[in-house]
Amino acid sequence: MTSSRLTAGGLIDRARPLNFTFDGNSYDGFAGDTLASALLANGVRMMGRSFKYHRPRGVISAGAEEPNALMTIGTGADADPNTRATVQEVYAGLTASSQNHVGSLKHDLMAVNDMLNRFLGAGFYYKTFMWPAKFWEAVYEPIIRRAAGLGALSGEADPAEYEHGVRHCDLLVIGAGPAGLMAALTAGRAGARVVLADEDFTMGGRLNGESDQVGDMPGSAWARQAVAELAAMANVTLLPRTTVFGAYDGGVYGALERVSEHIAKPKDALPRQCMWKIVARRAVLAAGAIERSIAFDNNDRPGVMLAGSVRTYLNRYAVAPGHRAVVFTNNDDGWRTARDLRAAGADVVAMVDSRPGPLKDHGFRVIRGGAVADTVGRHGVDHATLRHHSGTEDSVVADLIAVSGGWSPAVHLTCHQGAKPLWRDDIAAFVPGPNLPPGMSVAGAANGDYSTAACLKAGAEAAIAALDLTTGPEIPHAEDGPTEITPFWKVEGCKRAWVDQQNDVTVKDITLAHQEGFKSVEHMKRYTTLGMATDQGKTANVPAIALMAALTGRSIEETGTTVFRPPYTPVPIGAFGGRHRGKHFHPTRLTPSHDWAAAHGGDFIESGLWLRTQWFRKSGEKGWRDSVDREVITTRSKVGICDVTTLGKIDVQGTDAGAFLDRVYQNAFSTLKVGRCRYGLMLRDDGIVMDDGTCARFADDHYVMTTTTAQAGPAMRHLEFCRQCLWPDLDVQLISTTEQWAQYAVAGPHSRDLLRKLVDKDHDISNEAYPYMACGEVTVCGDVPARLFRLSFSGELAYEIAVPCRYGHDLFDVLMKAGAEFGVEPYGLEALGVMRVEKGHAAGNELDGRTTAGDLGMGRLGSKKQGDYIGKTMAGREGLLAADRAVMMGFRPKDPNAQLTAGAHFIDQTAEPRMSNDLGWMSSVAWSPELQSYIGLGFIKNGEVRMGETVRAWDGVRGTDIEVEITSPHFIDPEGERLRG
Amino acid sequence: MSYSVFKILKEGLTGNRGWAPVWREPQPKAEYDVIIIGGGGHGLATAWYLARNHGITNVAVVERGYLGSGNVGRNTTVIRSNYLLPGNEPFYEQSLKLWEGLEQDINYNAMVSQRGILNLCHSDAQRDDYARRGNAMLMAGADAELLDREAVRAMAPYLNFDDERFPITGGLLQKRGGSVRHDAVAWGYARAADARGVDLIQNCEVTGMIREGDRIVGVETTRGTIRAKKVAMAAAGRSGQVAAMAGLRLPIESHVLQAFVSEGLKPIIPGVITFGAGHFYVSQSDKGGLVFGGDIDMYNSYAQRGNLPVVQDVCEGAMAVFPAIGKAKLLRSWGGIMDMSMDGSPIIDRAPLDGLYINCGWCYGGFKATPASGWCFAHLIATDQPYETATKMRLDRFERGYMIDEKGMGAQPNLH
Amino acid sequence: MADFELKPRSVFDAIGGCRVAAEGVTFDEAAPRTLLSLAARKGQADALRSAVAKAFDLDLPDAGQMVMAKGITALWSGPDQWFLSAEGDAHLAKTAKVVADMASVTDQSDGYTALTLAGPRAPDVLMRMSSLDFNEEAFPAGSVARTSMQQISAMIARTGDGPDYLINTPRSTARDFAHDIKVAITAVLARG
Amino acid sequence: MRITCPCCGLRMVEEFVIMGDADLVNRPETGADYEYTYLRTNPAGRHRELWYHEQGCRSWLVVERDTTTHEIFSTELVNKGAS
Ligand SMILES: Cc1cc2nc3c(=O)[nH]c(=O)nc-3n(C[C@H](O)[C@H](O)[C@H](O)COP(=O)(O)OP(=O)(O)OC[C@H]3O[C@@H](n4cnc5c(N)ncnc54)[C@H](O)[C@@H]3O)c2cc1C
Ligand SMILES: NC(=O)c1ccc[n+]([C@@H]2O[C@H](COP(=O)([O-])OP(=O)(O)OC[C@H]3O[C@@H](n4cnc5c(N)ncnc54)[C@H](O)[C@@H]3O)[C@@H](O)[C@H]2O)c1
Ligand SMILES: Cc1cc2nc3c(=O)[nH]c(=O)nc-3n(C[C@H](O)[C@H](O)[C@H](O)COP(=O)(O)O)c2cc1C
Ligand SMILES: [Zn+2]
Repeated sequence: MTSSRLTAGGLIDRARPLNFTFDGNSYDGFAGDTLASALLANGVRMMGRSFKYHRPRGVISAGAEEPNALMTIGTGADADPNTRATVQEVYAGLTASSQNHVGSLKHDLMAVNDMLNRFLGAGFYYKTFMWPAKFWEAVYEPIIRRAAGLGALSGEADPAEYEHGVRHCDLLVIGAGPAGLMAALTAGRAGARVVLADEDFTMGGRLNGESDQVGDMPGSAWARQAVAELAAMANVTLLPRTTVFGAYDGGVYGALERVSEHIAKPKDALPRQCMWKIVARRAVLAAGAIERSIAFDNNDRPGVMLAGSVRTYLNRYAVAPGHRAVVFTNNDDGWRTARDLRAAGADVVAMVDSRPGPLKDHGFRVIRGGAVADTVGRHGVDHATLRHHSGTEDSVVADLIAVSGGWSPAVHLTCHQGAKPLWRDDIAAFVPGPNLPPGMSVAGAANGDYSTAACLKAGAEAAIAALDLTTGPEIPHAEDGPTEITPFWKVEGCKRAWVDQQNDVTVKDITLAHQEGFKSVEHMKRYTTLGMATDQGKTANVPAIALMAALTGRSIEETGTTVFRPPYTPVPIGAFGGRHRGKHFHPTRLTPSHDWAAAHGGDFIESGLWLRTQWFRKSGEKGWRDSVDREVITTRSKVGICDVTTLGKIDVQGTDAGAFLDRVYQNAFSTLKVGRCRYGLMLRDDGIVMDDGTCARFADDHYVMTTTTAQAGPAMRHLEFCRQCLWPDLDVQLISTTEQWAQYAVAGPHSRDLLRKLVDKDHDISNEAYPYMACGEVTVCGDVPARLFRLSFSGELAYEIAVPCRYGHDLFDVLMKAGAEFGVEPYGLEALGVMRVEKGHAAGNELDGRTTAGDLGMGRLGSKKQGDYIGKTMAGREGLLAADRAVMMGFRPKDPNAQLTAGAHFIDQTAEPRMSNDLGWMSSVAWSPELQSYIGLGFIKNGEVRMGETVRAWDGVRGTDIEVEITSPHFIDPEGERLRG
Repeated sequence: MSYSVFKILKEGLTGNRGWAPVWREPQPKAEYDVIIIGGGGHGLATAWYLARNHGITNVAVVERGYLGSGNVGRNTTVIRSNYLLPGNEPFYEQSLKLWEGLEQDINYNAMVSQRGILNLCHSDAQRDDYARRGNAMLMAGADAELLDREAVRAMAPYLNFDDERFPITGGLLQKRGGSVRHDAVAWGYARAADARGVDLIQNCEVTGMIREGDRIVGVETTRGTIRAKKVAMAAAGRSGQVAAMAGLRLPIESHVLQAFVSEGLKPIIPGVITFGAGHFYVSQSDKGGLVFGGDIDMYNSYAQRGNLPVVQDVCEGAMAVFPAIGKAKLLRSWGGIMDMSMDGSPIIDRAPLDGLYINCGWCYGGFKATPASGWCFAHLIATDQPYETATKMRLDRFERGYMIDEKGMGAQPNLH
Repeated sequence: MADFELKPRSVFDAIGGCRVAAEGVTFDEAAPRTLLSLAARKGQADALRSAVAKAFDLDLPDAGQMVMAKGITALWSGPDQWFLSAEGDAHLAKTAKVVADMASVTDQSDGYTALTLAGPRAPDVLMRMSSLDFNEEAFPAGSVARTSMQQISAMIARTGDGPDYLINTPRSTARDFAHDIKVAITAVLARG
Repeated sequence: MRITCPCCGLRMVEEFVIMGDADLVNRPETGADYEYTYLRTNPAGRHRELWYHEQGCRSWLVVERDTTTHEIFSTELVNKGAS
C-alpha cells in the first residue's frame, strides 16, 4: 500500500510513531493522528459499510460529523462500537475493526441488498410482510432484525469507569477555534472565571486545518500561543477532548470529557470519561460550521470527501487523501482545497465550480458552471464523470473528489431549548435564530461569520457583551476572504445520489417521500430515516431540506429544519450513569447492629435503601425456614431481639404538637397522656391510608412518631407540607431522628426480665409502672440515655428500646449476653413478618395505596373524631364506602401444609378463575410454627359476612389452587393477653 | 391503493412512480358530523373505527402540527396488557388483541412485534405483587408467567447477576407484549381513515370551542371555524388546554417524559425489559437502536423536552441492571407532553357539556391503548354509550371515589 | 458500675477508620462532639437568638453561615433552625435549659458522622461530590450548606482556608459516603 | 434547571421535590373536596407551583415558572413567617 503521508508539515509528532491495527492489519501512525488520518496515511480508503445497502464507505470528514468511518475500538468487554475514526486518537496498540458486514469488509455478503435497492426504497417495510399474518414474526422480522445496527455490544459488563462532576463559571466558551479562543482570551484577561471546552484534542478549530496566517504566524501557531496563555491563567480552565453535548435549563450545560481514551495504558484510577455539568452564568457558542456535500450519482464511494476536511488532512495531519483530485464546489471556499492540494504536491485533475464564471488560469483545469456527475470504482473512486455547463461529459481518472456544498453553522446547542434557526440566503445556511437558551450568545462561524478575521472579532465582542466589559484585547490580523456561494444541492442524474450516507438515503428516497405525501421535513425524516443515524445528519440535513423545499415549491425558510436534540454527538450511556452502578447504584443504609449480624449468621435483604437481617442462620439448619421457625418459637416462648432502627422516627415538638397530630392522624393524639403511646393511622387527603405506626408522648410538647421504613421519607415531606403550607399558625417543629437512635424490639415472655438486667435500677419497668403502651426516657448500662417503649408488633410481652447509635452495636451484643440465661435469640425481618401475620397486623403489602381504613377494619378509629383531619372528607366518598369493597381477613388452608402464596386471587369453590368471579387477593402469607399451619392475610369481598366459609386461593401464575377458610385476621392471642402480661 | 409485496415488486421494476400519496390534503369543510381534535394515535384510530365500525365518515381530524407529531410519534412503543385492576385490564387486553390483527385490518405494516415484556422484580414483596397482577391478567384472558431468578438469567444473561445492589429475584413475563413501530401506527390509521373519506387537516390548531348554551357545536381553528355535531377531544398532553376552551378543568396535569435512543447496534435484547428497582426500561428497535426511558421529569411542562438529572437517573438504572449497555452511546433524547391523570388511568367519557367527548389521561401508557382507545371512543361518540371494556374510565370516578389507581400513589399525577 | 457496659463506637471502627492522607488532600473522621438541633418555637426566633447570645456569647448565624465561639460551633441548618456542636455532654444539658420554651432541642449527635476534608485539592474532590460552587468567593470560610453529595445528604461547612471543610452526613450511609469521597480523591490524584 | 431557594441560594433542581399547583396550600376550611383534590388548571404558561427543598433546608417554596419555557420568575417561602 502506498503511503500518503506528506514528507513535511502538519501538527503530528513525527518523533513518536505509534503502531496500531485495523481489521488485523498492522499500521503505523504518529502521535497527533486520528485513526482516520493514520489510515489515510497508510492508503486505506475503505473503512466501513453503509447501513442498508452495505455499500463500501470511506471517510468523508475530519471531525465529529463523520457518517461513514465508524469502527469498533478494542476487543472483548472493552469493545467500543460505532466510534468515529475521525475523532479517535491513535495510541500505541490500538485495535480497530470495521463493522456491519458478513464476511470481510471487502467481500460483504450483505452487499446483495444493494442490488435489490429498487425494492428497498424509503419505507418499503410498511407496505409488505403483512401476509400471511404469522410470517411477520416468524420469518420476516427476524431477518430484518438480524440486519439491524452497525457495531455490536460485547454483552459483557462495561469495565470502564465514568466520573461525574460539576463546574461553575462566569463564562463557558464552547469551541476553541479563532472565535472561541478570542472569547476566552478576552474574558480570561479580564479576570472572569472561564471554562473553555473543545471536543478536539488540539484546540484551534479550523485554524489547525488551514494554511492561513493569523497575525504574523500560521493560524495553528497562533492558536497554540493563545492556548498557552490561557493555560497560564488561574481563572481559566481548559477542557480539551470535551464535547458540550447539551444546553439545559438554568444555564446548565452537559459536557463529556474523554479523559483516557487516547492513552494506551491509562493509570488505574483514571476514569475513561468524565461527565461535567457546567453551570455557566453566560456562554458563548463558538462551535464553528460543518461543511456539507452535494448530491450526485454514486457520490458515496470512498474517495469522495468534504473539501474542507481534505485541507485538514493536508495541513493538520500531513496526509494527502488522494493523488489525483477533482474539487467540486458551489462556493469560494472550495477553491482553497485546490490551492492546498497543489501546494502539497497532489495533482488537481479538475476544479469544478457549479457557478458559471470567467475562466482564469489557475494552473489547473477549471470547469465553470459544471458538476461532477458520477463516479466509478469498486471499493473506492477511480474515475469521475465531469459534466460541463454545456451538458457534455467526460471521464477522468481520479482517486479523490473533494466536495464543498457550503457550510452549515453548528447551531445545534442554540436549539436545545426549542429555538428555531433562521435561513440566510446570502450564505445559504441556517444561523441561530431568536430565543436562544438564556445566557447564550453565538460567535464565529457558528453565527454565520465565515472569515477568520470576522470570527476573531466576534469572539472578542461576544465575551465583552457577556461580561459587560468595556474594552477587549487587540484583534490580530487575519484572512478576510470572500465566502460567496450560489446554492447548488444536487446534480441531475438517473442513478442514486446520496444525501444521508450512513442510513443510505438518496435523492430518490426524498422524492418518493414527497410523492407519497410525507412533505413536512419531520415526515420526510421519519419516512426516509434521513438524519437519524449516528451523525444525526450533520452533513445531510440541510441539503435534504433544500431538496424537499424544491419539490414542494416552498422556500427553505418555510420548510424549516427538523428538531435539534441533545446530545450534540453520541454519549456513552455509561458516562451518563457515572459511578452509581453495581453495589453503588444507590447508597446502602446500615443499621447499628449490622456488623454484629454479619458476624452471627445474618443474611441481609434490601428494604428500601436499608440492609436488614432476614434471619440468622445457625449451623445444622437446612434452610431459611428452619431459622425463621426457630426465631419465632424462641421469641414466643422465651425472648427475641430484632433491630427495628429502620422504622422512621420523627420528633414532633412545640406547643401545638398535639393539635397538629390530631390533624394528620385519623385518630386523636392531643388526648394521649404523657408517657403513653398510641397506634395511629395516617391518611392521604384522598382518604386512602398512607402509613401507620405508633406515636409516643414524651412531654406535653414532645411526641415521637414512628413511620414504616418505606414511608419515612414521604411522611416527613408530607408532614412538613402540612406544617408549612397548611397550618403555618401552629407552633410545631419536626425533625427526623431515625439516624439518631438505634432501636431494638425485645419481645417474648422474658423480655422484661432481660431488660431489667440492663435498665438502670432507678427506673421501674414493672407491669404496673410500665404497662402496655407506656413510654419514657430511661438510662441503661450505667447512665446511657435510652428511650423505652412498651410496644408489641409480635403480640408478645414486648418492648422497643432505643439508645444513641454510637451504643447500638454494643447494646445488641449486651442484650444477647444478658439474655443468654433466658435463651435469647436474635430474629430477623422474616420472623417479624410471621409474627405480625399471626397477629393480623397490616403492613406494606396491605397498605398498597388503595386501601381505606375501613378495608383494614379500622374505619371506626376516625369515625367519631371531631374536627377536620387529612383524608376525612374524601374518605366519605361513595366508592370508598361501598359495601362490596374487599376487606382484610385471615385465611387458613384446609390442609395446613398447603403452601399459601401471596398474590393468589380468591374465587368461590366451584367458580372459574375469571375476572367476573374475582373476590379479592391474598396479600401476606406465613408458616405459623405455633399453629403448625400456613396462614394468610388478604382482602375479600363481604369478608366479615363470609367468615368461616371456604373459598379457593387461586394462583395461576404459580400453578396452585388451594381451599382456604375465611377467618379473623387475628390468628394468635386475639384478646391481646400476652402483650399486657 | 393496496400495499403488498407484489405492488412493491411492480413499482420497483417501474421506477417507483406509481405510489400514491398516503393521504389527501383537504381544505376544512364548514361542517362535519364529528370533529376529532388531535391527529395522534388516538385521534386517528378513532377516525378509523368511526368509519369502519359505525360507518361515520363525515369526519375531520384536526391537528395543530404534522400528523403524528405528538406522543404517538415520540413514545417508546411498548405494548402490553399487564394491568392489575379490573377497570383497566380488559381494556388493555382488547387493545393487545386489536394490535394482533392490525396490519391486515388497515393494510399497513406497523411492525407489531410480540417479543415479550419482562418486568424484573427485586424482592419477595414485589414478586408477590407481580403474582397478584399476573393472576389478574390470566383471569382477564391475557397471558402471564412468573419467572424466577434463574429463568430470568436464561432469558437475559447479560443483565447484572453479579454485583447487584438490588438483586433480581425474578420477573413477570408477558410473551404477547412487545413493541410496535410508532410512526407506522399514526400513518397506517391515517391512510386507512383517509381512504374512507375522513379529512385529515394538518397545521390546524384548535383555538376555541363554539358553545351554544350547554352544547359544543364546533371549534375555532387557525384555519377558520369548523362546525360539527360532535366534537371529540384526543389532544393527549394538551387536553387541559383544550378543555379550558370549553370552560372545563380536568383531573389532569401535563408533564414531560423523556425518551432515548442509542446508536444502532446488532441485536442484543429480545423484547422489552423493565427494571423494578430503578427508573429504566429498554427494548431494541428494528433498526438496532436501544430505545429506552424511565421516569418523568416530575415538573409540569408543555415543552417537549426535559433536563439532565433525569437522563442521568435513567442511565444509572440502565447501568445498574444492564451493565453491558455502558458503551452503547445515547444518540438522541427527546420529550413528550404527557396527560398525567390523578389516578394514572385514562378517561373516555362524555364531557359535562353536550356534544363534547373526552379522551385523555393516558399518562405514559397510552400508545399500547391506541387501538382500543380508538375503538371505544368511536363507540362512545357514535352511540353515546361507553363500550363494555371502558365502562370504568369515567370522568366522575374521582368525585365518586372509584379511582383506578394501579400504582396506589393517590391524587398526585407525577407519581403515577 | 453496671454489669454491662456500652462503649461508644464510630461507624468506621469496625473497618479500620476512613483516613486518607495524600498529596494536597486529607480526609478523616472528626472527633465526636455533641450535636444539637435548635428549632425556634413559633415567633421565638429573636428571643432564642438573644438567649443563646447571652449564654454562649455567640450570635446564631444567618442563612448559609456558621460561627465558632468558645468551643461551640453554630451552623445554620434551615429557617429558624441551627445545629450547635461542642465537645462533651455538658453542652447538651446547658443548652436545653437556656433555650427552654424558645426552641425545640433535639440531640443529633449520633444521627450524623462528622468528617473533615482539607487541602488545596479538596475543592477538586468536592467538585466530584456535589453540585455546589466551592470557589473561594462563592463559599468562603464561614459558609455552610445543606445539600446532597452523590445521593447522600450532607451539611458542609468551610471551616478554614486550607481550605478545610467539615461535613456532617447521616450515620447510616457514612461508610458509603467515605467510599465515594475516597474514589473521588483517587481519581483527582490520578489526573496529576 | 436551577431554583433559587430564598434560604440556600441558587441550587440544582435535583435537590428539590415538586408537588404541583400552589393552590394546594389553599385547602378548604371544611376539608379537602373534589375540586381541591383533583382538578387542576394546568396552564401552558405561568404556573405557581410547590417545591420542597428536601436536600437542603427543607422549606416548601412557591415557584413561579413558565411551563412552556421552564423559565423561573420568582421563588418564595410558603411560610413567609420563617426566616
Ligand atoms: C417519551 C414517551 C414514551 C412513552 N412510552 C410509551 C410506551 O412505551 N407505551 C405506551 O403505551 N405509551 C407510551 N407513551 C404514552 C403514549 O405515547 C401516549 O399516551 C399516547 O400516544 C397518547 O395518545 P395520542 O397518540 O393520541 O397522543 P398524541 O400523539 O400526543 O396526539 C395528540 C395530538 O393532539 C394534537 N393537539 C393538541 N392540541 C391541539 C389543538 N389545540 N388543536 C389541534 N391539535 C391539537 C397534538 O399536536 C397531538 O398530535 C409514551 C409517551 C412518551 C412521551
Ligand atoms: N470560508 C468559509 O466558507 C468558511 C466557513 C466556515 C468556517 N470557516 C473558517 O472556520 C473558522 C471558524 O472559526 P470558529 O472559531 O467560528 O470555529 P472553528 O470551526 O474554528 O472552531 C470550532 C471549534 O468548536 C469545537 N466544537 C464544536 N462543537 C463543539 C461542542 N459541542 N463542544 C465542544 N467543542 C465543540 C470544534 O472542535 C472546533 O474546534 C474560521 O477560521 C473561518 O474562516 C470558513
Ligand atoms: C421508537 C423510537 C425510535 C427512534 N429511533 C431514532 C433513531 O434511530 N435515530 C434518531 O435520530 N431518532 C430516533 N428517534 C427519535 C426521533 O428522531 C425524534 O426525536 C422523536 O420522534 C421526537 O421528535 P422530535 O425530536 O422531533 O421532537 C426515535 C424515536 C422513537 C419514538
Ligand atoms: Zn433551601
